[in-house]
Amino acid sequence: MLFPTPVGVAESLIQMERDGRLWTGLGRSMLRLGKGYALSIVLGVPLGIWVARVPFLERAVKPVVLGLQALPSVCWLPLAILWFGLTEASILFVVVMGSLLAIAIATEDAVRRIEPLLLREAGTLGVRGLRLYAGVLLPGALPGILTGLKLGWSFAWRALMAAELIVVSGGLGQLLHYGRELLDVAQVVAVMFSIVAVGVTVDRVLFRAIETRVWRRWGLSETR
Amino acid sequence: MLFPTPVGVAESLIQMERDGRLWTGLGRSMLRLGKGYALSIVLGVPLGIWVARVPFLERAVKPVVLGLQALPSVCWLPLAILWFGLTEASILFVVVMGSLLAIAIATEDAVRRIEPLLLREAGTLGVRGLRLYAGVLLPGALPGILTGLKLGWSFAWRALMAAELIVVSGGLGQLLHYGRELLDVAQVVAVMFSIVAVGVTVDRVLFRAIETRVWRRWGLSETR
Amino acid sequence: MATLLPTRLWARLVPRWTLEPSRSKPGEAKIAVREVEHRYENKVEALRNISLDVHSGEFVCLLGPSGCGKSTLLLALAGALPPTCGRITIDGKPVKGPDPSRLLMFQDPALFPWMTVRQNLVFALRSKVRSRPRREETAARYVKRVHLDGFEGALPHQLSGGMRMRASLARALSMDPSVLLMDEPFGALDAQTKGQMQQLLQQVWVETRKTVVFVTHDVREALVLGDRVVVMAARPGRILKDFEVRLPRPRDPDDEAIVQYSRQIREALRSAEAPKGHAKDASAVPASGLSAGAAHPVGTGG
Amino acid sequence: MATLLPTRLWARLVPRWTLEPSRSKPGEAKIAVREVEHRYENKVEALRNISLDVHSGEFVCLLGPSGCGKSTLLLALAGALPPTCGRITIDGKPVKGPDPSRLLMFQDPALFPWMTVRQNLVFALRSKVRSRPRREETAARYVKRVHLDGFEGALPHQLSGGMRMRASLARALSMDPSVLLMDEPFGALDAQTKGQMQQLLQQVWVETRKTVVFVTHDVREALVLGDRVVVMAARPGRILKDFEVRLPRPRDPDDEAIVQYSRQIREALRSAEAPKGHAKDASAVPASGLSAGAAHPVGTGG
Amino acid sequence: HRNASSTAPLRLGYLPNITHAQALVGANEGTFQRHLGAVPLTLVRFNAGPEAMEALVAGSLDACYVGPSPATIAYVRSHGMVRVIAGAASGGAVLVVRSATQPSDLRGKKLASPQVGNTQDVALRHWLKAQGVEATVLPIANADTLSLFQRGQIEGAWVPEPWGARLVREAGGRVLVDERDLWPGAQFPTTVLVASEAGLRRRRSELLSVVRAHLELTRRWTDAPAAFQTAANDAFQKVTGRRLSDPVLRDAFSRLSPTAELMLPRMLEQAARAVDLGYLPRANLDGLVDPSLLEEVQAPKS
Ligand SMILES: Nc1ncnc2c1ncn2[C@@H]1O[C@H](COP(=O)(O)OP(=O)(O)OP(=O)(O)O)[C@@H](O)[C@H]1O
Ligand SMILES: Nc1ncnc2c1ncn2[C@@H]1O[C@H](COP(=O)(O)OP(=O)(O)OP(=O)(O)O)[C@@H](O)[C@H]1O
Ligand SMILES: [Mg+2]
Ligand SMILES: [Mg+2]
Repeated sequence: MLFPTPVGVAESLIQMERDGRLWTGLGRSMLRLGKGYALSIVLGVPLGIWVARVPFLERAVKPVVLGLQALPSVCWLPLAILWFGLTEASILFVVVMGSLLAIAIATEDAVRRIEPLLLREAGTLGVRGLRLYAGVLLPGALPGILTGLKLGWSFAWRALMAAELIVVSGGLGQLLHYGRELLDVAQVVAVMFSIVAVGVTVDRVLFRAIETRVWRRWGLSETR
Repeated sequence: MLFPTPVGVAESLIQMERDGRLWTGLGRSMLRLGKGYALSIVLGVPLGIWVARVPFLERAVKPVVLGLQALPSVCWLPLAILWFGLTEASILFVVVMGSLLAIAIATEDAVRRIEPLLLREAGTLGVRGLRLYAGVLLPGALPGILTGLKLGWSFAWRALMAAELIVVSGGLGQLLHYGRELLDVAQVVAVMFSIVAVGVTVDRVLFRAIETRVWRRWGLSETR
Repeated sequence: MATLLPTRLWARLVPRWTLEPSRSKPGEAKIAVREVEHRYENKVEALRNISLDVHSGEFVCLLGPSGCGKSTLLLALAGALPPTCGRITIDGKPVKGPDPSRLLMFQDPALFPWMTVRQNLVFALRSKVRSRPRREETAARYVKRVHLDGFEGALPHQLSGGMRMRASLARALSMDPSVLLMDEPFGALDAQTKGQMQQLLQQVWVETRKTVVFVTHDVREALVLGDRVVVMAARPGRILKDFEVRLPRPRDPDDEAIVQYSRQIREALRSAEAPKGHAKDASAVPASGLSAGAAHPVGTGG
Repeated sequence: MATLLPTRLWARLVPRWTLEPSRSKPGEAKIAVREVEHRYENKVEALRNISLDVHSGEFVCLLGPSGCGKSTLLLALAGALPPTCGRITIDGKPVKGPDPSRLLMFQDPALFPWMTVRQNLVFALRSKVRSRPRREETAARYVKRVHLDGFEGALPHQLSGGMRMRASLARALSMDPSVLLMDEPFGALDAQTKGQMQQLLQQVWVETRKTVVFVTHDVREALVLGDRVVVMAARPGRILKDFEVRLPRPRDPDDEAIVQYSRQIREALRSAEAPKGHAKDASAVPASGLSAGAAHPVGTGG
Repeated sequence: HRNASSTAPLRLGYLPNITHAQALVGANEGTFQRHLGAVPLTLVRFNAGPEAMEALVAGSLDACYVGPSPATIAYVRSHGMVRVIAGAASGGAVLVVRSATQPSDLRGKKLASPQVGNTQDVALRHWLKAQGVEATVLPIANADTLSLFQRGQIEGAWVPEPWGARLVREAGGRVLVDERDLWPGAQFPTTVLVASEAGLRRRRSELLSVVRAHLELTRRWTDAPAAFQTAANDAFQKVTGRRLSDPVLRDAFSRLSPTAELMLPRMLEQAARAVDLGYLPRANLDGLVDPSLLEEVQAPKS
């Protein structure tokens, strides 16, 4: 078996940092993730709110969403490739399918959990239409939506890595793949470390910070 | 673009059912999943309990576990292939890495949440050693462990599908891959349906049933 | 003449006071309730044959034991619940659906937790006041009116229960509704805070002279706040008595007159419950301070 | 002679009873507490100079206001907390760490929620009784002793609070500890259940004659249950009085003698608090039924 | 880009294999671009035929060098969205094994083919079936095949050149089957040039230029094989970063011959095999080949 030495891994990391492969790969992956994730949020949050508010959508859309959520998002890849070829669009599609549903489900749940008193109050105060959605439903559901965003992020990240390993076209996944092809176990482990670093940073630093702020502002106990 | 027709998908499904590809693939996938998942439970639950009970392990092991959890499990595949080749072992390894950590983390959390009163009571009653682990810690943490097992299952399932798509060697992932390679969009969608069916069955039927039983026995409210 | 003398002194001079039934007033009523009945799906007859006139600028308290339909009537006035029978008009127009001109307030202040006190007011005002500076100015004015100045920037969860209730009151008042409907707004406050809120509400009402319908099951609260006290009874929910409270403001719950009045009202309530024998489902209703058998009536402002 | 007559009659014959201080008994004490002091890390002097002898088969009640160190002393006896100073021996051996021979019971029954009543007993007995049939038999016996027969198969969450407490008591008794330490075990029960539990405990104790140290701040409870009532005071935690209760069992909390005794104890407690002026941090301690100023002493068994 | 067809680049795909020698050389030396003139050209490399066909069907490619099996599968699955417009190469596929000396030695062994449904995969599975040998066929990328073969994890592989030659030279394999021996006249299509149906409709003139370039390259190969081999190796090095050693190069080209002929009957035979293997439904292949471009270009200029 090929085992990596700590020195080898460090050297490989430095090497990839020096010749820019690490940053190119990282940039490419993060760009894809950013696009796909942003799209998921833009589609998923309104979808979740609508499903929660429109009884017809709940009956028609929710079972589909729940069913598709049971599908590992990487399973969308073959279909995406048939549709879009081995292109950026296929990867994006998989990333979106990975996180969109989780975000929509969490949002729907969060909207349903909004204190009914607040909704009634909004009604008596004459808050309707866009103001109701943007001023009451969205902020009211925000703590729950954040949980969904976190979950969605982790799914999107997983989907991206799987897709990049299969559709080898730039990104950290490709670096990983090439490491394997070249039997370069040090590079494989070095890239894995980079992936862990990204994951931990986003999860512990970015999301933790946002969550803490929201929970404090919303006056929720921080026991989680 | 290639679009599947409902009739085409149904025909493909019937075809695969008839010639046994569906059952062989399903059987192969479930066998792998079963092995990997069982291994994850056998390793993850004790690991979680130990980490929760031994301060040294908490300091030494927990950060590693939390960090690795941020690594999409499919990223283990290149390393696994370098170690075990394109074999069953590689797939199993990825499945285990996918669910082991989630199970261990949930178990640790669940053990920490055990009512301290019960632990003190166990202490005064002279319950120690194996009896403490098997008779108090494990059942006391069981509801939380179940949540972890569910999460672990979903990670294992996702990891398996990704691995089967990359290492094409039997299983539903292979059927999906072949569907794509042969540009057979009906087969791709038919296999996706089968995957959804498995996911929904295990999640909604199997886990729901176990959870309901445990929650009822443990006298916990079923508001989740 | 009575109102010229200080209440306490008057009470001493005339030892036995009795409340008088309300007399119908001239002019068209602001709120007119005509033969309203309401049955819930589960066949509970929450209201039977309710008719009530509330005139502009009146402060009417609905008083009654638990389950007598006070909340049901208030929801009907607010348009949140269409009664199964009868007609409700406000300013001559039939009530259909909720409307910001008829604000409903509950025990729970229902402030938006992610907005500061000021933002809560400003947000509500958005549908009423177009210009932003005027909104800010209005909000500041009403925050001051409920003595919350200095807490404009506080989030609801940083305030005490009483302060939250005051913020909610400020928000309701700032919307300048023509009718204010309040359902036991002080029911969840401790005795001291409750007393302060009653004083504040009196003061604000004297300044603004809104039409208020105020639900309570605290007899003294009703007497301290109301121009009229409408006493209701349960099973079926109906109006028992309609008293006029002619006492000068500000009133004190410990005034001799109020103490005597409350005795009279409690007797009325008791007599309504005692003789009728059909309290079959009495055990299903939580024991109330107003029920005949209770040793210590709760309805004494504490 | 007194004990030959029924208590009630005796109380009527001799209108004024007084409790007498405990006399030291011959023989070696089962539990010997010698000049024990305890300070928590935050410098609170929870116990100062405590010396106490408990003889085998005695039922000693520790009584005192909140914060007087009752729980601290009990934890020290259980070995769950090593006191900063002094010595505690049980059967002559110094107490070191918890041991199933000294069982500690709390308000919370601490039953394992996933086990039935029977399984809870059997599980605890596993470390004591080797043979499985004997375990089952012992468990059944103790379940019966606390009148829970028929509920062996019930899960804790299917039982009422009193029944849970009885199951917990059965489990403790089945372990046959040489000392039973109970920290306000009935503090969370409603008045009626509490009374039943006191009767049950009396009955069980008469049958088994365990050495019991029982903490409470309910004066009547202490008098109904204890052979001795050790009265403690707070700041610093210390023993004030050590009374002997010579009344026949079963005792009733409404016995004239107990009512009189409780008055006497309450006076003792009051005199301990009143003259001393250093109640600076009194407000930090939750008001207790035993504190001098309370209008209605809570310590009347309900 | 529909109306701006003059400026939209023509997208041509190929695989970096020696079997795609015309594409390698043409791409490297700008032959295609020269024939296209002002029309920009985008060259896209794929790892395997099915991928390229996916791109063609998804509309991100206009023409492509590919094996006949993927082309046929794409034609059937997409209901006529691709057409074969010219032949490119014949031969150049071998089964290389580690130790087997006869087909029956492969029973139960693991064999690799480049990808499910590609030309070599169909050939291998058909051959195995015809020989009555049951073996496991794993679709493995050619690069992985080499390393797995070296490590002994697979017994053999049916691969296109130069992989066959590399397995022999670099991994010590033996050629068990040269596919040319299985076809009459040692001729069978290995590489063809396909175009998308949409491309044929909208960009016929540019595709004609591509065919012209293709024919020029084919002629060069036929006329001066040695020089063309070197040119191909230069291109191969540019694409993969690695130069084939001379023996490997010679070996690889020795089994490969250039041809622009369409060989429709052979392609139909290959399609029949794919149907037999369950890769394809039985379908009408009448429109698979579109010889019109070839005819137009080859027609004697008038
Ligand atoms: N949504 C409902 N569905 C069915 N019955 C209801 C509903 N709301 C109230 N009721 C019943 O209608 C009757 C009147 O209820 P209502 O809430 O108006 O009483 P209330 O006077 O406000 O009582 P409380 O003082 O307890 O608030 C009660 O018997 C109650 O049980
Ligand atoms: N873990 C601790 N750390 C610091 N101080 C403590 C701790 N536990 C108790 N104390 C303090 O020690 C004193 C005695 O506490 P203890 O719990 O023994 O009183 P208690 O008589 O049992 O009171 P209660 O009737 O309220 O249970 C109190 O002043 C209390 O605040
Ligand atoms: Mg109400
Ligand atoms: Mg205590």
